Amino acid sequence: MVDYTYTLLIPLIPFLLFIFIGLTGHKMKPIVSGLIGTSGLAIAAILSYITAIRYFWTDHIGVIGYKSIKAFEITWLHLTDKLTINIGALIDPISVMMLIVITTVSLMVHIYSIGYMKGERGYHRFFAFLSLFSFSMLGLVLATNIFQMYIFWELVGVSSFLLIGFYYEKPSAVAASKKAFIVTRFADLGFLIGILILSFNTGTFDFQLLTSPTGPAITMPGGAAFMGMSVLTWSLIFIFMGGAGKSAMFPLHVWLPDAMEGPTPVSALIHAATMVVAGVYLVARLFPVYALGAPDALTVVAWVGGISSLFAAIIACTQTDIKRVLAYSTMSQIGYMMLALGVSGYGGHDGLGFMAGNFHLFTHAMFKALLFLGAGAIIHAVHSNDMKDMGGLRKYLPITHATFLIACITIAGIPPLSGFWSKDEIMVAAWHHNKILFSIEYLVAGLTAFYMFRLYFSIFWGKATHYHHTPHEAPYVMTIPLMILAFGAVFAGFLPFHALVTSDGMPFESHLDWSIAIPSVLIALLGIGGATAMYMKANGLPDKLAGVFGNGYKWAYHKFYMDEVYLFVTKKIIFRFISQPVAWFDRHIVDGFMNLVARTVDNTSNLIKGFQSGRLQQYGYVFVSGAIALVLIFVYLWNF
Amino acid sequence: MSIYDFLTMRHELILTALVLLVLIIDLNLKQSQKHRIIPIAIGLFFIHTVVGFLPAQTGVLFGGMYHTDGLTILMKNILNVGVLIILFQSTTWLNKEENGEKISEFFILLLSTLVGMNFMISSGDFLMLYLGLELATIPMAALAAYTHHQTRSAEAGIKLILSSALSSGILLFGLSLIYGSTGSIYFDTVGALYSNTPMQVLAFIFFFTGMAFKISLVPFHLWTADVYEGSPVNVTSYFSVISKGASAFILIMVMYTVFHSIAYLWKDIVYLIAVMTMTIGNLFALRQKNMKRFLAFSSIAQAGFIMLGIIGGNKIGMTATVYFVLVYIFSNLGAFGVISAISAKTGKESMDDYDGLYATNPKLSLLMTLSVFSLAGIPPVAGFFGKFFLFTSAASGGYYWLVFIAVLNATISLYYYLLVVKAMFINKNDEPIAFFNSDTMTKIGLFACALGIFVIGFWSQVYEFIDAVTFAIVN
Amino acid sequence: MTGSIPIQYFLIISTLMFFIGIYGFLTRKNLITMLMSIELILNSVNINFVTFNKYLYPQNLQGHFFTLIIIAIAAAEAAVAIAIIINIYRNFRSIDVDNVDQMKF
Amino acid sequence: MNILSLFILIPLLTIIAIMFTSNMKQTRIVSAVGMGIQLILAGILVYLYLSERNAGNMDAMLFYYDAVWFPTLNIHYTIGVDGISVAMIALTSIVVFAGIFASWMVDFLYREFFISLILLASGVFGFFISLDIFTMFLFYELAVIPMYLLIGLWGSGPKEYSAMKLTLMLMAGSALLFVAILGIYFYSAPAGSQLTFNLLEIAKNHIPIEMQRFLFPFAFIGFGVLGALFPFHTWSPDGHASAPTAVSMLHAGVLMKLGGYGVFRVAIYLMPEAAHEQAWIFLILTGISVVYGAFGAVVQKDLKYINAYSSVSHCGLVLFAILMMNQTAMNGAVIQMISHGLMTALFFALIGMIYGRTHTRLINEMGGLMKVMPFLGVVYVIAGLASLGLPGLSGFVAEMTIFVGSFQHTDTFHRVLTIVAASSIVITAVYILRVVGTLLFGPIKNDHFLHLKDAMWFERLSTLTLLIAIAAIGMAPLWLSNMINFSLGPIVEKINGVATVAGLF
Repeated sequence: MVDYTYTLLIPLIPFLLFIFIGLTGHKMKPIVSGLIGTSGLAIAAILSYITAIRYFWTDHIGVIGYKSIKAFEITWLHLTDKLTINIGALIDPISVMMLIVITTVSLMVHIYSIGYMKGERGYHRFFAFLSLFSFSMLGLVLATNIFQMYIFWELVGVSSFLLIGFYYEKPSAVAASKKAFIVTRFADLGFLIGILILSFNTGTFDFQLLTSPTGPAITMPGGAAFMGMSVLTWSLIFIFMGGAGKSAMFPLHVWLPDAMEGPTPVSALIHAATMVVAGVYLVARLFPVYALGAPDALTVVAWVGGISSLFAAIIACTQTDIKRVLAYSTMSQIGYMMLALGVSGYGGHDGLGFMAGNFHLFTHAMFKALLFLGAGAIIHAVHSNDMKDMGGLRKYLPITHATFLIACITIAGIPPLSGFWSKDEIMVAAWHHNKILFSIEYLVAGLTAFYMFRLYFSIFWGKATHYHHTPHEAPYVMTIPLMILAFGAVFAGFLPFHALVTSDGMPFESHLDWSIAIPSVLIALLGIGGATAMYMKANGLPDKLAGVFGNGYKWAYHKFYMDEVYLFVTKKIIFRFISQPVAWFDRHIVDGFMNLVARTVDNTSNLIKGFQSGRLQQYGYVFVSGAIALVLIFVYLWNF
Repeated sequence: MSIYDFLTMRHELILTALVLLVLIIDLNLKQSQKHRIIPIAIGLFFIHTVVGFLPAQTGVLFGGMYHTDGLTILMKNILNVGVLIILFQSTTWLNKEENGEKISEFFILLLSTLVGMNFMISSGDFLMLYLGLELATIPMAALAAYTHHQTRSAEAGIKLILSSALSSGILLFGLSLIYGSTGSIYFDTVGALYSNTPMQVLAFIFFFTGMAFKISLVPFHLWTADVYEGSPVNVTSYFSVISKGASAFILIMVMYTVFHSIAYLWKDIVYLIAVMTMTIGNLFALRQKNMKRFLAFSSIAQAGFIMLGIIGGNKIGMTATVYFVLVYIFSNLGAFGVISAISAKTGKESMDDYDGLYATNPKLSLLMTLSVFSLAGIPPVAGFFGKFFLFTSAASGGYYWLVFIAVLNATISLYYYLLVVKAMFINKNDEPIAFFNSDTMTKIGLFACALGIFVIGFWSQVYEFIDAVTFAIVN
Repeated sequence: MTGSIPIQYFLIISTLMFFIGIYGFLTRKNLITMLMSIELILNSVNINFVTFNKYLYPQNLQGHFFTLIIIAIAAAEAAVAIAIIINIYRNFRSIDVDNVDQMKF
Repeated sequence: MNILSLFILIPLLTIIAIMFTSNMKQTRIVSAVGMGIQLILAGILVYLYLSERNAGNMDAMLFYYDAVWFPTLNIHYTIGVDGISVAMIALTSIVVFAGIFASWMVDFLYREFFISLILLASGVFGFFISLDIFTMFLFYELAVIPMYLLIGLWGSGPKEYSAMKLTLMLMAGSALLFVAILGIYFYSAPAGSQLTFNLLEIAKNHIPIEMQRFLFPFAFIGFGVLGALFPFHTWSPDGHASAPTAVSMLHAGVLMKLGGYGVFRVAIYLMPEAAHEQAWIFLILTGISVVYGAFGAVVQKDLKYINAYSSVSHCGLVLFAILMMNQTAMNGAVIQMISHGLMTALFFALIGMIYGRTHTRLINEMGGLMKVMPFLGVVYVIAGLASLGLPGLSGFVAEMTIFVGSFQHTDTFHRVLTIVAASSIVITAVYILRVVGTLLFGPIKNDHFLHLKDAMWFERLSTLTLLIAIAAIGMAPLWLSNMINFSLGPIVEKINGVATVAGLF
């Protein structure tokens, strides 16, 4: 056993940074807090790389397969005799991979933000929140048990809330942050219920125990518990609900586009590369349970992923806010990953989908972060989010243009860039599992290429727009992260994922299946071609096309009215039909009853005041009749 | 029977002597010096009170008509203390010009009624009981009509004398039937012979109504409010505290010793009466604005609570009743003391006049607050303990629902007690009662109440002392 | 002698007197008349006591004593009551009971 | 002298000392010092308690002291603490300490204010150390009654109405309680032997089941009224809205906990069979409380009303968890009491401070306060996050323990209710974020807010005390949970040892 206790430091450093910057940040120069945050994260990144190298290579000589290692664990809270919440660090292929993704992207975003956030109010607050987020996310991926994961799950949620609402004076940002938090919170309720069911039936929260093929979860007796599905299936579906919320899967995706109200680096870090893939990570983490214990649940995962990816891709084609396009693209890509997990089996080559999903997660983190950071640089230059305000920017922003192009090609899945490799594996896995899903993915691949290049051309080509001030390239502190990420986006595809990150820890052989890869590349090229035709030079084609699709276009443009549905549910049903009646009921019926009691006492008091008439003889009457009544009652009526 | 045996009657004898002494001294005072009788009378009564606590002879006199034991002596002492406080509190009022000539009458009448109560407490037969009862009632009517230039006072007097005459007529009719059916008026003989024949039940009910009248239980309470309101404040406090307390003492003793054989029956009666008394008393108290009238109804409600001590029929019940009366004396005298101090200085008796009192007279307000809290049964003051023990005794008889009704009534009563607190502390007033200093005697009287309200509850010896002399229903 | 008039006669008389007294108390408006009604009640009680003593328990004298005491007390009561009634007359210029209702509710 | 008696003595001495102060400054300092000592004492108590336990002392109650008070009725002054009471005492001293500083600026009848406040506190302390039901009841009422003056005199809005309503409803609750206590007393010992009020002694005896059936509702509702049990909670919104800051803090933070504490110390502990039989009724009621309070809070406009309804919801959860009657859920209930006590006290403190500046509590009249008062804003956000159960703050620990514990029941009824109760965390998020979003974020609605100052030192001290406690429990809950668990063990054993059938379902 190798000692990985130091991995504890990886989340701990950002946490201490958060406390430090949070408490003392307002006293130091803004730039100092940025530098402190960045350097702290750099250390964490270095530690992560060391861990990865040690885990995958240096400590792994002569052994086949990767075991999961509990680097360290303490008891945080005793719940029942069996259930204990521990806090610890679990080292296994996916967590190490996530460490790399998170620290890399986070470090890039930190560096980038030093430039991007310059002159903003609350500079130190931004870095404090970034550190908080990094801490939570790292804690999440290192979780040794599902409850620890839930804890950090909530923490990333709140960091996301804080960062989306960073510009808290902007009502739209506040609304978006609320929406993000509440929607994911709702999903987390599912997660929690899932945890409750799962932990009650298995008697443990621990991942190692849960995912062990001989563990209590997988060997749990099946049989329909409710609506024809087993307890385990139900619990996993509930848990997946949490994942779907965090990963913005249909229909819990509504918060993600709005979350773009946050500063762009935040979108890059949280809403593209790391937090939103937490759902994928969650499913991957429990993958053996899904695959071996409850394939039904996995089917749900696959379909939700597939539908989300198509749904998002269609919407992405119609949006004009560049960050929203990217947001829908993110949703679509995460759909891919979910689908990959959903179509996967367990062990060996069956686990191709698992590997592909994680692979895509990895590559996606690189190119999507790059896209967002690039978008940030563009927004920084033109002070607008809307692609209608842009055009012809390639002259002004050469570095941004180049890196953005690389990212677009990558996401479109053109070989030999990384996106191609990971996407191809997913296609293969889907092909082996379900042809319908597979064809959806083909369609999405084309759409992806189309909307990305629509975006690209609208920004950098198209009509030459006049700008108030000449846009100029971002400073190096911002462009260097772009270049680094571009490097990652290009070369990440060559990593031997099938040897490193697999469903059962054992490496397997995988080859490129040209019969699937070539059509997919062709479809992508078709999409690119379409986009080129429509958007490279300003022309009337897009409008004509929109006209052809008619209502379809309108629906997609309005995001299939999902926001309106949610608004209806929250405003109309929850506010108008539950909360207001409840409040009214409380004030008028429940409280009214209490007041009524008081008033009745008062009225009775008024009613009987006539007895005290002040007349002596009436007193006599009452006296005598009282006596006689007592006699009547107790001498004649009472049975004794 | 030697002459020394008369020492058994020490309380009554000394009191009678005191009455005569006051009369004689008053005769020898000049017109302008009449007020000097106040310190003399109070001083004498103080001595009497102190002497009352000295070890006393117990025994039976006049062939069983009169008896004393630890309990009766204790009861008399409790009453003495109460009266002493009332006397202290009434000095301001008595010193007023208008009372010039008749100050001594106040003492004579008041102490005469006290003699009557003492005889009642010590009575061993119905004749003595009746004698004491009338002695305690008739001078009271004169006291009620004390300020004879006030129509209200006269009205109070006539209402009291006529209603009490009616009630004692009915009571006497009951007594005559008891005598007719048992052939005796001695408690022990009657108690041994009593059963539930209709005539005896009827006789008991008639007797009970007479006592209920004295304690002002519903529906025999109607005189109470009017008489309380019309009488001078200190007389009212005497009515509401001493007279009521003594009657409660006697009622519980008679119920426990004489009518024990029909206890199952009178428990039902008491149940009914208690519920009505608490409820009606509270309902009326809610709407009162005159402080005296307000306390009159509150004291009716309190009488209802006392019934809970009687209904238990056990030792706790009697101890709790005596204890409660003791606590009640201090609490109610605290409240009446404040009212009398204010009334004597300003003549204001309405609750509205009390608005903003705390700002000008914080000490009086605090005493008033303590008193009403004690009356409401709020810890840590004594009223809480009194009420708790009373309800405990009822619960020990299994009367949980009755206890529940009683506690709910206590909650209602808290409402109007809080109204007083609210008036003093919270309500704003443009012309609050100005600050004033009471004379020393009044202050002593008020302070004694405050002390009693605090000490009696916490000092468990008081309860234990009472418990040592009480008894359960005879079986 | 005791055999000549049955005890019931006395008791009926006394009961009648009792209720007549009560009736009088409840209906007469003059305070003095009300006082007289009270006396009727007390006298009915006296008759009761004497009768019971005489007929049922001739061996003791408790009933007689009680009667004597009641007579005495009734006199005292009447004295005080009349004094107060005089006071009422001074204050109200009337001894009609219905006028005496200043304090109520 | 027994350390526990000091918890009553120090407030009383403080009160006496306050009487001799001559100006506002002295009064404040005396109060602060008195309650500071109390806080330190609480710390010492926790330390002593833990070291006793570590030394292997297995007694149910530590620092036990027993003195006869009323021998004939066998009323004793019996005190002693277990882990639960220690935790509650610590909570109380923290909240009271913070409350003193939150009311630093009270200038109207200041002496009386602090006296009443500390009197209230001493009632609460007395309640938590009592093992004799009589003294427990005494302290209970003692704690309730100063509320009337505190709200009526120093409150705002329809304060007289609210004060009266609160006092009367709570007293009506204690009327029910009274009956229960007397009933328990008369069945506290086998026939023929000396009756007792001592909790531990009564627990050894078995109250006949018919009596339990009769008395349990009295005891439960009696305490439940104070614990804001639906539908007896309506004193809470009005009372809290009208009460001055420190009083709201103490009331919601501590006094409402008396309800929950009493429910399991007296009602369930002494009458377990009836508790099992009737639990379903009250589970439904408390389940309603939880969700209903949360929904009620969603549309309120007044900050205090929002918090009051949220208290209904959270305190409902306490009773809910207690009724689950297993160790984990009850442990959660106790943690929830502490957590909610701290949280809600913090909320009320902040609301008071904000109100003191803006002179309005209507959220739609405010906005963007984060910019002008960042300290208060940040603390408010943290309090909000604690309230909606963010990990790392105390609310999460409590809620999770409750939900996991409640879910240990295998039957559908309990599970469905658990899920219903758990759904309140979403609604909580809705109203908390609504407040935070409207109040602190967004543009500033009123120009005059621009001149407002951030928190003063005493306000910072007050809020930080609470905040640190919240974070401490939230981050390292194990010691607290273990402390409570240890003491819950025998209680739960007693409750479930005689379990017949769990409810109707």
